[in-house]
Amino acid sequence: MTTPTPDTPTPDTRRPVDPTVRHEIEQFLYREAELLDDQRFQDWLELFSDDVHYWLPTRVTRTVRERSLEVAGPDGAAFFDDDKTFLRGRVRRLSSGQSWSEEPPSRTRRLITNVRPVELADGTFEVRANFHVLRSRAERHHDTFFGERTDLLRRIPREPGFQVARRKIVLDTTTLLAPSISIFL
Amino acid sequence: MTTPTPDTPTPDTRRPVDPTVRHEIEQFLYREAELLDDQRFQDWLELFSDDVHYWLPTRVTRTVRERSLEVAGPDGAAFFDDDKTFLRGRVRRLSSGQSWSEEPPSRTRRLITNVRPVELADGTFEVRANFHVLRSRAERHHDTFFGERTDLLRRIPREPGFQVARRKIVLDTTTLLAPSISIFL
Amino acid sequence: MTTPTPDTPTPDTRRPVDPTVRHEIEQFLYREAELLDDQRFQDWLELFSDDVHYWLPTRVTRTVRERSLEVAGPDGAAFFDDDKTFLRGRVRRLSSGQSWSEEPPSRTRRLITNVRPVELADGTFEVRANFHVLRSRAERHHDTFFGERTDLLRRIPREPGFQVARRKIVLDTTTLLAPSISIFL
Amino acid sequence: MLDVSELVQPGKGLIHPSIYTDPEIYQAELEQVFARSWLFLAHDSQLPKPGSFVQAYMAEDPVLVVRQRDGSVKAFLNQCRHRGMRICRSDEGVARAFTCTYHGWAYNLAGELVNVPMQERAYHNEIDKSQWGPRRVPRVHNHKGFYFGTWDEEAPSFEEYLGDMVWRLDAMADRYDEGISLIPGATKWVIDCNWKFAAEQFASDMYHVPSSHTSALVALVEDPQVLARLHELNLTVPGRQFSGNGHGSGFALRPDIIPSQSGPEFDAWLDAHREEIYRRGGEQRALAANGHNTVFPNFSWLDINNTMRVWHPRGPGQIEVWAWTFVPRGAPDEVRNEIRTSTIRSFSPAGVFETDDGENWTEIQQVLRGHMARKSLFNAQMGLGHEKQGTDGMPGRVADDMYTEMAARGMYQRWADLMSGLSWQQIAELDRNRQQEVHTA
Amino acid sequence: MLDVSELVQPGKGLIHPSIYTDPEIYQAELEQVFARSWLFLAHDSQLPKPGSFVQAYMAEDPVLVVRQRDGSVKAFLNQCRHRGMRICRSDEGVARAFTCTYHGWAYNLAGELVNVPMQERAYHNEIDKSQWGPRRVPRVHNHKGFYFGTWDEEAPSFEEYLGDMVWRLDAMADRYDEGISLIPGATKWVIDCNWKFAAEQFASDMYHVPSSHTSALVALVEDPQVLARLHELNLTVPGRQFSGNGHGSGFALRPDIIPSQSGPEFDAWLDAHREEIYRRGGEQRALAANGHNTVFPNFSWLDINNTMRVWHPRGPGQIEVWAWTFVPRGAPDEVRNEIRTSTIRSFSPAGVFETDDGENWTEIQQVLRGHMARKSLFNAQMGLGHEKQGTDGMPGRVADDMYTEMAARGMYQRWADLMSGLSWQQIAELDRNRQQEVHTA
Amino acid sequence: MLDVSELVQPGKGLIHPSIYTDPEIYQAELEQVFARSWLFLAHDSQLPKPGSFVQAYMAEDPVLVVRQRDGSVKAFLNQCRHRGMRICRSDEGVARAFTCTYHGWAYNLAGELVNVPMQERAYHNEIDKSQWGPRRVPRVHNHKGFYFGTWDEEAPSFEEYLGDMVWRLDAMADRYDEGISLIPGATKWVIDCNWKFAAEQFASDMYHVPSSHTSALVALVEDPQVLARLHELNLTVPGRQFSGNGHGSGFALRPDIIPSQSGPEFDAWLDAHREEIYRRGGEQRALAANGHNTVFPNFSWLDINNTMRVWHPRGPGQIEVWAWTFVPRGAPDEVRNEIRTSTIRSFSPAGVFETDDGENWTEIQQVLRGHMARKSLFNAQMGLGHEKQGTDGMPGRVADDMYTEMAARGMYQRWADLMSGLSWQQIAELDRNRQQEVHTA
Ligand code: FES
Ligand code: FES
Ligand code: FES
Ligand SMILES: [Fe+3]
Ligand SMILES: [Fe+3]
Ligand SMILES: [Fe+3]
Repeated sequence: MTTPTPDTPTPDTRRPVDPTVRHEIEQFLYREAELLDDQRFQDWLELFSDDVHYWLPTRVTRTVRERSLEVAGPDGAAFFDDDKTFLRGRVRRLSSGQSWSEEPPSRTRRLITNVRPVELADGTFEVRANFHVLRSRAERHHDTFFGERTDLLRRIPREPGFQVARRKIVLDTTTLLAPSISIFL
Repeated sequence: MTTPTPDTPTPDTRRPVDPTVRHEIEQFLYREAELLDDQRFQDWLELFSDDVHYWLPTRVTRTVRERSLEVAGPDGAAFFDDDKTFLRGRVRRLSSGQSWSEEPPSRTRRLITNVRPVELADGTFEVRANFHVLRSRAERHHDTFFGERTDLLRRIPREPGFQVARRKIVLDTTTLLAPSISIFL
Repeated sequence: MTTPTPDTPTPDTRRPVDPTVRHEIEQFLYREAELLDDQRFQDWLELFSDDVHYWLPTRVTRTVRERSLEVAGPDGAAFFDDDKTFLRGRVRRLSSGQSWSEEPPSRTRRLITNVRPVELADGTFEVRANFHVLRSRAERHHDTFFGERTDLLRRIPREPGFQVARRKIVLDTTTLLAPSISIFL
Repeated sequence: MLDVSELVQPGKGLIHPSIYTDPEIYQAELEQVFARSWLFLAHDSQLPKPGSFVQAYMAEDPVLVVRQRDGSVKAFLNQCRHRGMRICRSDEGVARAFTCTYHGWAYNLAGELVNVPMQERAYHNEIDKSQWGPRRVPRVHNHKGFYFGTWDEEAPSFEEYLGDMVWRLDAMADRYDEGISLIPGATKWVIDCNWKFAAEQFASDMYHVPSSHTSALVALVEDPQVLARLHELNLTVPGRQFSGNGHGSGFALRPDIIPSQSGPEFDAWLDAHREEIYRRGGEQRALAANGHNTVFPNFSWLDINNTMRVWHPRGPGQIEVWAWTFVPRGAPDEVRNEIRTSTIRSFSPAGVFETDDGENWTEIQQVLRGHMARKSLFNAQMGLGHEKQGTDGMPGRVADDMYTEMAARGMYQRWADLMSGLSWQQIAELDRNRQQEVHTA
Repeated sequence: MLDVSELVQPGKGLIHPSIYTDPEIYQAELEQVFARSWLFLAHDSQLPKPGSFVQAYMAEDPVLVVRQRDGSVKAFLNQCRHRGMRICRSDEGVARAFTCTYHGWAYNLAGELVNVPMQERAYHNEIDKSQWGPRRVPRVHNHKGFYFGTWDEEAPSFEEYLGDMVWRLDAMADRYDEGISLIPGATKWVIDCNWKFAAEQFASDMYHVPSSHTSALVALVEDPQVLARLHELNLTVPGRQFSGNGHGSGFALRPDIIPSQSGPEFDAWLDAHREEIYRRGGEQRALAANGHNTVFPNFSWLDINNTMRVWHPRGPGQIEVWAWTFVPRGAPDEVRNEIRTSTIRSFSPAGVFETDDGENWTEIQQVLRGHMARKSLFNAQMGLGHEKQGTDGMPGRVADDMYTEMAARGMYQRWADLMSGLSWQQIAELDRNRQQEVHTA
Repeated sequence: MLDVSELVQPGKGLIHPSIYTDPEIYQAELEQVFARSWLFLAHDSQLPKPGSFVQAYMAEDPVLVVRQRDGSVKAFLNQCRHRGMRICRSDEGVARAFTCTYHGWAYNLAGELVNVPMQERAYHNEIDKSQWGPRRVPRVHNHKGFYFGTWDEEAPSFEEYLGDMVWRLDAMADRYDEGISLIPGATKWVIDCNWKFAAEQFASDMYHVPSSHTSALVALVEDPQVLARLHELNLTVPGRQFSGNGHGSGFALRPDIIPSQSGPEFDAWLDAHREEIYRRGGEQRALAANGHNTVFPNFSWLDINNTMRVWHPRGPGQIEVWAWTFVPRGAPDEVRNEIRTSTIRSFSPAGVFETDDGENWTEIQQVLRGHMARKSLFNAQMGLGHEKQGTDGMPGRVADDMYTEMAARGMYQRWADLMSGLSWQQIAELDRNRQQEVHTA
């Protein structure tokens, strides 16, 4: 396939969602972004399932013909390739008061747009969304991260109603024009 | 509290809104943005209640521990701290043909995203939303403003259905990387 | 009128849409953006009617008084002024493997926000939306395009339910701060 | 004065890439090349009535070009002499006068300082307003509706400066009895490359078309066979190249002035005006009006694509392109519109030809960040030693093919002469001698 | 040493714009102007308790200004001497000590190196910690709650440096028995212009108000008649301008200290404190406290608008403005708040006055990209030859009008003296002679 | 030639910060340091088959590194000699040939110009294609799968250039019978700091770990007691530092090669291959393979974190980091994957160690905008006078502790020698003499 998205079930098993479900999913993603922008990392962590895979592969410039090789595979280089345990470790670090790249903390703003949920055969939801994360830190340092996220969401019987079971982030840059990704995307 | 938002009622008095109300509120905010991008300032002014407080406090870089002091308080420095009367004055100025920083006018585009409305006990709505305002002026000058707005919206019995009774804007920058904020946010 | 939008029917013939229609229209626009970001140009082409007018006029800096002359008219300079036939030609070119400005391909991300649909008397929809298109190419080249699109959408009896019959794009810049627009907006 | 003799060696067809990157060389270019040459300011049709003005640039200097009440056109630096504020911040418009926003000094359409607030109280009436108007462009010349200006009192007349290139310029500017007019609105964009890459290509480079623009033809033509024929034609059609006074032009020898590449409407219109066109410029010239052109240093156009533009330098590594579409003044709307759209689609930032040119130039400039890259001489030897004089009786130095870099070498020669600080007289002298070395075809 | 004698000619009121754009001149300014002058660091009210600190800048150098346990204030370069890491990365706060994040060297509130990790293992106890603390600001002076510092051991005392400008500074700093305090929080923003445009305007330019700020009055006043009257008043009210030691100030002669422009609350408060204010500074001075002021090189304030700021240079083409609102320390909340909001609305990045100043300065800087633009002398001749000494018995060089550029010429004179590398003694000498040329009013 | 003798004084452990900011020094570095040294190009595993290529950089110069049909590897400047277009714009891929998009000149895998369009018509068959290929990297050396190249014909052989550092390089490169391979894909990012901060830290700085990376351990370890023990260990574990030919390395003396820090899978695999590892490099060396390393000027790796990288300079104030993860070529997928993830999580732009390094370097660079900051000497005196020769019989200059800046001083010494324009022979001479001053442990 020629698009930077994970392999997915065949179309017929993918059903569009109605406005209400779309509303719920968007509010869930907005809430997640809010927790990060408010630096409430512990609360944020709870939005992810224990078996979550949080992944941001690297990307290279190749010809149209070789475009399928543009985004690194599961065995390739990545910026993030975390399980829940390590996400916990990152959050511990950010709360340590000694994570210098975030102490003093960055100021971030997450624009989550073009939310495109589909319901899969097993009742989970695959949600593709575009993001533009703006980061300001120290006096005048400015970074910007943009690309697409493909989340796998599961319904849960309690607030806030969903859990992220899988997140694949694809940046639209190859060389990262930032000194670090000391935040979450 | 550790987040740059105004003090708000206790959770139990905050109710999520249904898709329809969310739709109405978003369209209201989009309409407001449209009036500004179209430079229809008089019409824009009518969207604000006579007792509106339009506020953009300053922000500093502090440690995580002192993060609650990051955004200036009501008695601190601000970029905007207006009542309806002064908003009227600003609009008069922008219509004077002599407000040089906006004459010729800037070209602006407001991206309003992550709209998160909750209904308060008194039937008003507190709406947090992220914004990214892009500004182009003169030949090649470019500014960008991003952050979060927290609005208090009141239902009104006439078009467009709501009024802004309070707006708190928090930018994600400390030093403003622009020569001026000669526009509204 | 003083706003950079095409002449439109008188207000009374313009009806707001309900949440469901708005949902359908947004998902349609998101799908369109996805096809472009995924470089599926052939599929993208099918979203446009055979009589489509795809137009991006130029813009100049003028005083508030002369603001109605800011955006070039139908007989003026433009960045795009295409019919369906030429859009097909562009797509052929992009698939040729020799369109050097897109070979290797750019990486693009389209943020479509502030979607404001209204239903017209004839059952078509006029949709104004804000866009911020981020483009990364080669090693570190970065461009950003932002402004407003005004689409005329027609219902069609088959997937995806709509067709673009007219698109007017207005950038918020005068001098384009990019070496080319080798992508679609 | 910088010694550039090592940097460009036109006689050997060698170019040292540092001329595209060195900040000192760039500042010297502003002084020696742009402040001494004739630069395009505006076209008649941009200034319809008294008070009509456009802001133009002479290199990096903003100037106001204003239609005077007597119908003449004057130009002056868009800079207030009090504290340097930009006098007018609109791109274009109609004005009765210009008032500086900072302290209110006011200027008339000719750029004369006519009012100083509180002249008595603040200046004790001691300010000599005649001395403090913005810097005027001392020489503005109207060539058939095209206004050119220069800061240099010593520069030769525009005609002398143009030399034999007038034969090419008038093929575009003087083609119709009613003249030409510009489609309203300039298209402006920014490319991160040195201005000479663009100016040189439009002066001398037909050679890049088959490689750079293959995909453009794919966009224009659906039928693969037609496509193949067109590509073949590109490689086989005979052509000529002109070089003189740093200017350059190349074109094919076509059997007819149609097809025009714009479409049937324009073809029909041209067909109806063939006699008029031949009468004005001669048939040979009319048929030759299908190529690329640069008037030194930075004014270029493409006859058959109806686009003309200025490559404004913006530092050693950036240009601003200001492009206009030209149409026969007399043409009906459907013809104007056909030309307008075909030009937009081929030569504009989204044009299927133009986008690929920009990609080349930006990558060249990027690579020149490298230290070794900046030491590698470029090869401009195509057709070296095969220059000709007056091929087919065309005026000036005309090579018997369009696939040559003679005009590039000529452009860099003129550039080097100016950069070396030679007087206009010395340059003319040298050029005469250089001419003689070239045999007549 | 750069020769700037051709660039600024205060005696003739001429300025060569290259002083606003040349990178070499800028680097020389950092060394000759900013590293030798007294620069504003902080105000008492920013450092409430022991350990309170703010990061300030001396031109481009970050310094930590810290309240010591003994109540004094010390300042030192915010740069670790090991590998140059910024010692403290918070804008402000309260600290017990400062520890460098890179390798953990630790400093006390006075900026003394007090701990080096593994001093024995890694340094064999051979490092002399007393030698490796961050560079101290050797001279810090507290003028009525305003802390100024200089790197220059040779510089005159702050009082001598200030000279007669103390009359103007104290009109603001020493106005009330309880002194003043700053509204918490600095407002910081970036303008793409040379620092001298801002500093000069606040030193010398009342003249731009009627033209630049017409629309600000429109915002403040609804009634057209009142508006017209105000505008008329601007043009007719008498005023004075002071110039000395490079500093400058201009102000109107007003009949009373109220109205204050902040509003009724402050007016009432001032009315109640009139006697106190007159007693402290004298009635003449109290009435004069309504103008613009710059202490050379980059500290400015507006008395009546209650705003003070530093214009931090950030390259030849950029400044960072750091602005604060000052209020009477003793004033009740409603007064503080009225002043706070009125200042925010008039002088801040969104202030109806301030936005238009920025527009002027950025456009001036943009135009100076041009080669001819950089060669056009600016006119600073307003009031040239009409300088006066001690008008109305005011101390120092005081012109009998506020619409003059005497203070601008004085500022550029001081700038030129410093840039020429003259010693402070030589400068004092020269200034004495220059004084004598001016007749007393 | 710039005189840098005042700027770096290795003998005194003093560094003048202008070497991190001065644009002239930077341009001289490109010429004197990077164009003369051996630079890392690529690793075998990146070029699996004939025609496989990657674009690499030698400082700011883009080069194509290509696997030839005969299995050898060649490298050439990615710049067309006609007008300088980047020949190939893909980061990597497989090619049969390379065709320039601008005018179609075509090159074979060896970088030879093999086709020029219209060679007869346009060039009259007079172009000597053998003379106009892109600039070749004249010397490419394959050291156990690591390809290094240099532009300098005079430079010593790679082995000689490496000197005793080979002992450290092979501890990584030659550790396993099957060798190592890279995880597919480079991780590239940009840090606004001078390249020497990064290169020096990886050559010489174990000292920053306890302070800079405390929070990294918090991420890796949940149990506070274990955390405390680890921190304690950092301060007490003995270690060594190597310095030679400008290269540097530091490491702890560990009791065993496991735990590996990657996890149980890799530990088990190492356990099973212990004998092989000891046999190849010797036990002492195997145990030492746990530190930081820099091959002068800008190739670094961390043995135990399985990351290697090049610090590409991008102006005095910016670098591009290109990082790869290396794994035993023979290892099974679960081992490869365990190493891959552990490296990503610790050393990458989002790695819990790496993010804090970047913060330090960017802040150092920011502060150096200051004029006084650029005049404050840095202290590189750690372990000065305690240098040792061949501690524990390790080859070359080896200090008896890892907490020293001996290697930093060595790196700046080599830097100064090259910047001074000394010949390679003179440098070797000097180094021999310097060696003798150091006593053997
Ligand atoms: S700058 Fe134009 S009037 Fe002062
Ligand atoms: S840089 Fe501050 S301790 Fe090393
Ligand atoms: S630049 Fe490569 S062929 Fe012309
Ligand atoms: Fe072309
Ligand atoms: Fe002002
Ligand atoms: Fe580190």
